[in-house]
Amino acid sequence: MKKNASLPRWMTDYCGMAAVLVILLAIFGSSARNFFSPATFRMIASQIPDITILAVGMTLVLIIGGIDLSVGSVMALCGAVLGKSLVAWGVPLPLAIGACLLGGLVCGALNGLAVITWKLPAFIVTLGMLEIARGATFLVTDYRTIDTGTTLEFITETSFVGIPLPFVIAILIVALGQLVLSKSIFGRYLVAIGTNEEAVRLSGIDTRPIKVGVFALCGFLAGLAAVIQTARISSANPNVGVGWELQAIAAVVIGGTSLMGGRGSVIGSFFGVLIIAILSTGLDQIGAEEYVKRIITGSAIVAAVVLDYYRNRLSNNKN
Amino acid sequence: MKKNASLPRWMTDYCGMAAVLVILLAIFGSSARNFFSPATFRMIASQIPDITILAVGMTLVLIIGGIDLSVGSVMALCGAVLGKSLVAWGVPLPLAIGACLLGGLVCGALNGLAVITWKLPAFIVTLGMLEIARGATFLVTDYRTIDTGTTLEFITETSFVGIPLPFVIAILIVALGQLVLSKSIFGRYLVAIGTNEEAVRLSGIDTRPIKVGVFALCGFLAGLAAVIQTARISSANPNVGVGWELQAIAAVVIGGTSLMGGRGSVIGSFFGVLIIAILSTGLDQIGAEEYVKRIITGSAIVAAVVLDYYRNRLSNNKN
Amino acid sequence: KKADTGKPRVALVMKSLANEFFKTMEDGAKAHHKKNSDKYELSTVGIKDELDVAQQIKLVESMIAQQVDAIVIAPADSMALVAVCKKALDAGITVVNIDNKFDAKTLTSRNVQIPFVGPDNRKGAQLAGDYLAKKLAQGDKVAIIEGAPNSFNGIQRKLGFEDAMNSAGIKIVSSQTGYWETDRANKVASANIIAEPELKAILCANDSMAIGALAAVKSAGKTDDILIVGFDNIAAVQRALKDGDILCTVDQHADQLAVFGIDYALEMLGKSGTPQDQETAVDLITAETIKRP
Amino acid sequence: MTDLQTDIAFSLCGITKSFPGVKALSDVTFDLKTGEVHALVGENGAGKSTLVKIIAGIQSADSGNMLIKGKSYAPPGRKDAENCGVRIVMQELNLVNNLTVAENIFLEKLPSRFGFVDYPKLNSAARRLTQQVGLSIDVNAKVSQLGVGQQQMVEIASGLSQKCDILILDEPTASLTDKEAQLLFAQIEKLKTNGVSIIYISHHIDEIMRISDTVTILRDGQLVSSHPTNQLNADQIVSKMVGRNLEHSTLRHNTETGPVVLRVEGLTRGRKVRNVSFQVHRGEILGIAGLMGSGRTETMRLIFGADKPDSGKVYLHNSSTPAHIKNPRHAVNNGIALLTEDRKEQGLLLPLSISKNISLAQLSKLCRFGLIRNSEEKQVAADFIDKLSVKSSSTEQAVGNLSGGNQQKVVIAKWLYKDSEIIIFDEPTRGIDVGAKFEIYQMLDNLTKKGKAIIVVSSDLKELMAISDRIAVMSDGKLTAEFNSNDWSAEKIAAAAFSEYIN
Ligand SMILES: Nc1ncnc2c1ncn2[C@@H]1O[C@H](COP(=O)(O)OP(=O)(O)OP(=O)(O)O)[C@@H](O)[C@H]1O
Ligand SMILES: Nc1ncnc2c1ncn2[C@@H]1O[C@H](COP(=O)(O)OP(=O)(O)OP(=O)(O)O)[C@@H](O)[C@H]1O
Ligand SMILES: [Mg+2]
Ligand SMILES: [Mg+2]
Repeated sequence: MKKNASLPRWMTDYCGMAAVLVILLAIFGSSARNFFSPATFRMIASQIPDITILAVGMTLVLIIGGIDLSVGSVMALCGAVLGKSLVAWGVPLPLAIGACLLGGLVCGALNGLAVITWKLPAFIVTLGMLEIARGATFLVTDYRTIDTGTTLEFITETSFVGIPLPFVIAILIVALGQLVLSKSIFGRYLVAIGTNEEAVRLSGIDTRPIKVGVFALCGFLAGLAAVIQTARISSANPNVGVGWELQAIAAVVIGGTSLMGGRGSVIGSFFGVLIIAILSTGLDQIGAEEYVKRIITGSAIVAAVVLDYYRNRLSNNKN
Repeated sequence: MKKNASLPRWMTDYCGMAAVLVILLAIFGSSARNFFSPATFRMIASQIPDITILAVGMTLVLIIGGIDLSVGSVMALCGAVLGKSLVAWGVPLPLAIGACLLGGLVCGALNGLAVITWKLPAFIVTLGMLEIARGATFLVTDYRTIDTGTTLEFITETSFVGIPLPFVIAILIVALGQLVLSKSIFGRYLVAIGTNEEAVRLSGIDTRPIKVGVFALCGFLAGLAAVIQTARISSANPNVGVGWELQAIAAVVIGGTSLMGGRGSVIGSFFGVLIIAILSTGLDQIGAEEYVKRIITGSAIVAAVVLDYYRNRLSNNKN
Repeated sequence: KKADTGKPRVALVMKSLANEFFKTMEDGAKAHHKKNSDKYELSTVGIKDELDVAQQIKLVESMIAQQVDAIVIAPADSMALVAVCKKALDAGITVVNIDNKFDAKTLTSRNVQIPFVGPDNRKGAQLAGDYLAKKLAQGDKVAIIEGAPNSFNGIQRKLGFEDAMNSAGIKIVSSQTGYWETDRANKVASANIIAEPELKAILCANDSMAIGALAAVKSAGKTDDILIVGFDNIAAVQRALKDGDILCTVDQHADQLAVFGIDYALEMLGKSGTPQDQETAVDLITAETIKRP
Repeated sequence: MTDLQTDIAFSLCGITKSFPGVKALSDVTFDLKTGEVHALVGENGAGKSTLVKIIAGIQSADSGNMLIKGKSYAPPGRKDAENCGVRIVMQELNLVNNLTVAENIFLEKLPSRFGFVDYPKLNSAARRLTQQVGLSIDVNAKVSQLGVGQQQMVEIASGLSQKCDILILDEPTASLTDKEAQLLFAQIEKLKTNGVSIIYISHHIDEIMRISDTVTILRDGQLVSSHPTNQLNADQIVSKMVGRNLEHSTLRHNTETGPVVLRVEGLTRGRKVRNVSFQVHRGEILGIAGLMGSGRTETMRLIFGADKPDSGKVYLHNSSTPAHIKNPRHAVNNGIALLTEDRKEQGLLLPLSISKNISLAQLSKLCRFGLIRNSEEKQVAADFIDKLSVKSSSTEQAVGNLSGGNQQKVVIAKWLYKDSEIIIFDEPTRGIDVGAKFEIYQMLDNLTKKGKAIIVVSSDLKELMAISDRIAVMSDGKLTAEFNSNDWSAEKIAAAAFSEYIN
């Protein structure tokens, strides 16, 4: 009975999303020209790493019952720091990347510290950080795009057995994230805090460093996403990442993570990113009108979670 | 002792925010030219009604533990319906306004129905609606601003003892909202649902129509805000309201409403709107650089809730 | 590498599809394509707002993936799109730049040549500014409402306004961004009017913002004292122009902008050699020019 | 045993603690000897939980000091207390629903390798512990799938998971049936022989008499007495607790029952409730007995419409057509009330005031022109606080700040105010002190006199036999027997409760 119960669990968890993916691929494969070309998939592989990395951080934050609305702005700020250090200040590359990652870590840690020190809702703290980081980005870049030239191109051009480095990094982070979440003590505590923080605290565990850690990690990942994103567009754009927080949250929620905390999966989030990426690529390729795109994207977001509802019911009935 | 406990309660609830307001006024009064002119206050009175009305709806939704990210888009859609009916379809004014309000009500009710039918998180449902309503707005307006001419000007030009009609409406809605929240059965149920929905359900109260009602009300208020907003700029702009949902949430949270539900005040939200409006007017008047505006706005949002934390501590210690 | 039909495939990559100006541009292109459907195939794509550079890069990549013959692009960022356009060139695709000019330095540093076909926004703004200057006296005070920060066209228009004001000796008391939006501009304009009671004019970097500024002026009861200048000549300002509520705007023939680019791309497909930039017309629109049939 | 001095494992002196509006403890002093079971008794709100929370480092005292083995002890947090060898099983459940049983038991000390949880080790350790306390469930099951009683046992297992010198058990048996309680007592016995000192809180005086060595009695936050158990008898303990003598009017002989008002036929939901049929009359109290997890709560929830049955019908007021109860609202409209067993999760609005909790189910009665009359609402609450002697500072006190037993009284007040015809009480006296228990029995009796039909689900068999007119017994989802007051005995009922589990 134990085996029986765990196998379908695993399968139903992801097979719902896999089904959505297959449906999308079928629709676009038949309606968009050249959709099933290696170029399409190479393109998707080169485009999703940054949002995937953001989604991993967001998953962990949502699991503890938090939220991080600042990831888009923080990513822009980190990119700005990277671009500015490279181009204007002539900082050597490893140092510049270090500064970029550190910047993300610090922004995230500040979010976390504000949350625990004043017991504030993460929503409002990170909303504040969204504005502050964007302002700081404008300050650093003087509102101008910074052309990083070819310095960072090696990142997008390195590849392993044909798979571009950023995609490899993203996959590694997803795998690592899932492992940490489901097997490590840190991960278990995240789930526990998201479910019943008071109970965890009463068990004698100090939840505060864990919470700060998660926000810092989320910020750090935004820094990493910034490196990849800046490399991809060979420039640091001060307006990049506007609205990415909602996109990341949508992907994570489609992937089955609860906004109330306590339940979630990093692999699920990756599926969520894939679904959104394929939807948007497909709509672009069939040349849908903007209003059609909006309506379909909105409906698809809701439909994906509705599907999750029916999948849950189905798998519950089976038990 | 009872009297003693309730008087300071009332005062501390709003005096923290009143203090913030006074500080802001003092800062801008001394740094911006002509800040303390009747014109400034007339301007604020003419600009905040729409966001105030959105904030009232948002307060009620947050109190039941929900959220409505679609208010900005729904407002745009309602405005588009109003403009299009008036200009392109030649619908008589009262009917057009009716259609606008009904549109908001329907969008809100759809949000609510999706939430209760599939037990989905409001965040994701209204995120979907955000996209769908924006898409519908583009469809209705064909991406173009609709000039409503002088048809709606009477709304902004009517005034009672010097107070413009939209402001009067907003104040009425705030007062009514507060009354409903604190004195009516409906309002009590909202607080109860936000505190422990299961306990309410098991007390023999059907929570579903109440939840749908709140979302519908929030949508309806977005429609009302659309009327006022369209009248204010004499045109229906398809891109209006982007990001207003976050602005409304920020105002509501600054006003002391909990994002976790179960606690909130409509009057507090009004204070929150005032704080944000005066901050932004002041920054505009001193002609601050964009990056400064962003950083100050972000910090102010966080500072306002931090202040709330210390105010609570203070008033708890007094008891 | 022609498509199955043998017609060249042109991709129009827009900066935004959710904006009146770009919509007009797109409609113009579509109308042109309808008339010339025997000559080429057209697909239009765009991002949802002017901010999402990464998304636009995706679009170009996806056009490269679809192996189109020419890309006509209105880049959301004058630097960030250069690299991907170079990729398109390397893939043998003809690229024409419209609306928002690529940064010259970036182009040279990457050693690419992409022709720009379009109006000179700075010149257009200067036209409007000069017209306004004639209605004002030296030493008068005006305010500028800029487009979104980092927007190339926004900066050009601001510079054009400044050129005109400076040469007429008119004082710019405030210059803040309105993010191209009506409502934001409405608020900034209202604040300007109060902070500067002697304000004589507000120059807006597009017409949507001019509408917002007009509402602010009206609600302050200063319709007679403050002049408003816009840009783009959208449908929604026609009445205001006729009534004199808005002094003037600039028409850069949005409906033709993409068409110029497409024509140029089609022309280039047949040829080789170093393509040249091509400037298109900008016209001042005032109450008088409208009344003229 | 060595001399008296070293015999003292722990002592506290002059502990005082106030909350806004209440003095929970004043100047409490006592000693805990090594290897003894020290019972702590007192009425609801007497301050027992507050005291042990202070000892366990969960709350801090306003004044007073504590000594462990002669050394000064003032733990700033639970972890520090545990490092000093003090562990606690709290009165309220504090489990993480989304984690497994095993993870919950070892939450603070998950066995690990390189930061990753060592699941084989964790699960085998957890399995050992659950067997010890008699919990026969998969340790990989999520806690959210367990009933309240089982969750309580997980808490106990967690308390036993690490070695300690002082173990505090705050009402561990409140939702256990006899079977599990016996296993717990065996564990306590074992710990005692290993020299562990135990502080034991319970409202069951018979348990206290049986397992404790010393009894300390608290009343209104003050220590009344502290004596070896064998110097006292049960009546003396009770009268010291409540400060007066309780007259025993326990047994109920109300044979005058009216017509059938509720008839349940073939109610089924999965394996948990299987083909359950019974009926209740006007003016009657039907007791439902059974082992933990036998499906009693599930059955009541089905009748109330809180869950959907797979099949089965409910008839009301002798009608021949089944009532359509699809949700709790229908049930309440049809005159049915259910007091849930999990008051914290399903019964109360913890941050809201007592008055708002009491009025919730009956707000329309307090309304004029659609607006709630606050003064009336407070009056109603004040009446109930008086009637049920709820220990509180005012009608506006947040329910979350009340002691466990007083919270239970607020839930009862809510349904009394609603005044339904059929009232189902699921574990109504869970965590309620002896004095108040009798008040509640009295109240149940009064309700039947008013012609209400009452169902009481309880894990306390003695209680059921004292108050019921009939007792139905459930076993593994089936209703296996029904007894009248003249033909029941504890043995017969227990046999019926076990019947479905044997074979
Ligand atoms: N956090 C708090 N805020 C305010 N009052 C509190 C708080 N915690 C406990 N009290 C009050 O302190 C008193 C003692 O409560 P405590 O929980 O210790 O009682 P108890 O003896 O454990 O009762 P029970 O048998 O019902 O569990 C009660 O009157 C209670 O209302
Ligand atoms: N939400 C749930 N999900 C899965 N199983 C559950 C759930 N609630 C209860 N159960 C299980 O259903 C069975 C019946 O539980 P129920 O609570 O009805 O029993 P009970 O007789 O009232 O016992 P208890 O003394 O535990 O309240 C138990 O085995 C319990 O573990
Ligand atoms: Mg207690
Ligand atoms: Mg039960």
